[in-house]
Amino acid sequence: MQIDIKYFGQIAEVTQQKEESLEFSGTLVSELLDILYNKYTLLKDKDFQVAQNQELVSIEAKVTGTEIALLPPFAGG
Amino acid sequence: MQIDIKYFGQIAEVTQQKEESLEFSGTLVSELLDILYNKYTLLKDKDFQVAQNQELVSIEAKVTGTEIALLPPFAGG
Amino acid sequence: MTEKKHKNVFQKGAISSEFIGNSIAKHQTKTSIGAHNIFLGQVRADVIDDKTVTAIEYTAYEDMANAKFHEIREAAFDKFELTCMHIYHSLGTVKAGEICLFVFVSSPRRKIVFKALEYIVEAIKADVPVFGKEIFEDESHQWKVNS
Amino acid sequence: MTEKKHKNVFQKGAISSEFIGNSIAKHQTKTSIGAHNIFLGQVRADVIDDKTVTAIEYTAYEDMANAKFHEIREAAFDKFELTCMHIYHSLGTVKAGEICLFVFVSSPRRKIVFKALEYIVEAIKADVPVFGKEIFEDESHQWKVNS
Repeated sequence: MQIDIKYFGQIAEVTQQKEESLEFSGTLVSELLDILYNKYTLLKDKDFQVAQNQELVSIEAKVTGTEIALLPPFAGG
Repeated sequence: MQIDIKYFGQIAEVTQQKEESLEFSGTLVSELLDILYNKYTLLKDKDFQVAQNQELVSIEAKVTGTEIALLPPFAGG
Repeated sequence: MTEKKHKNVFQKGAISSEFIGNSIAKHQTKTSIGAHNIFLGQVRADVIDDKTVTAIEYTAYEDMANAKFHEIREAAFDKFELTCMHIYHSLGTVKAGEICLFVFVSSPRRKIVFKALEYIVEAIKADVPVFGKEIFEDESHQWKVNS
Repeated sequence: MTEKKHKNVFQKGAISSEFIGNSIAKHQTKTSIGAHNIFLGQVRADVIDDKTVTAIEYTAYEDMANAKFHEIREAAFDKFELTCMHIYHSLGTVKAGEICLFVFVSSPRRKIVFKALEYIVEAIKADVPVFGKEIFEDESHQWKVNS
């Protein structure tokens, strides 16, 4: 399936883009991350959480095909 | 000795003046209050604290001759 | 007799929103500040026995009150790591909906301002000799008591 | 894809003291209010390895952030007896000394506003996907992390 991935803050610095679409044939968020780690080698050093459909999910969650976002530490306020 | 007494808020309503000087020959705040209760009969029904020289004192305190104030409940803010 | 030697916290009448805005603006040169916390007391149009409060008329034992405000300020600076602190209280008539108390604390860190502000406001309510006459529409009144 | 359906909390650039003053003024018609509590987050000119922060550049996952702000607002109204609540956060560049977060709660009673404001500010810091790039004088940067 086609997955839209958004990158923010220091994660977008690593990926050098704010979003992209990827063709994904796996099941879990962790598998999607493996693809991204492979593509962006610096990503492994970064601290981030994953949101799916605007809710934080664990890497064991299933990818449902909705929007995925990689969120670095929050710094609001 | 000559005592300056200040009245505030609803206490000043009862005494109908904001301050006065009284000749006082006693020792304790409670004795001074007895004089005032005698002079202002409605004062007994009122809730107030006594400050001497701008500090709250008990009615068992000695009158030192500095300023006495009768303070109704505080309502700041 | 104690000399009036402390900063005067009292303002005649209501505290305006422009005054508060200006006070905030003045802190923008203090770049070690990370968090401000502001308390505003506003006069409520309480309904008591079918009559509505239209204003509070504030009086105070001013010298003692300013001394108490000073004590509260010193204690708060001792207890909390504050960059600055400002307190203003109205005297005279403040209409319902208008502001009668403005307390403003600033610190590098947010957790401190929350604790400090509550401490200061509670101390003001408990310890400062300010008196409030609640005026009703029909010009009758009752005396306010802090709870 | 979730539709953008929540109130937009974000403002471009710093939050001005005039804006805050006006916001306070608008509450003077709400005469059931007795207490306001305002939190302001201000950008600190922190010195890190001899370099001074001159500004923070804020970005956010805006749709999710507005949804989170909405959740925080609903939870606060459930927990606390509030008359009103307003939250504004900056996006883009906010210079040191300028204000990037404005949270405003009002209630008939003061004890409630203290609890509510702290609850809301802590929830914003913890749960809202906002990102801050601290810009130094030499145009280098580091990424801010809430503590």
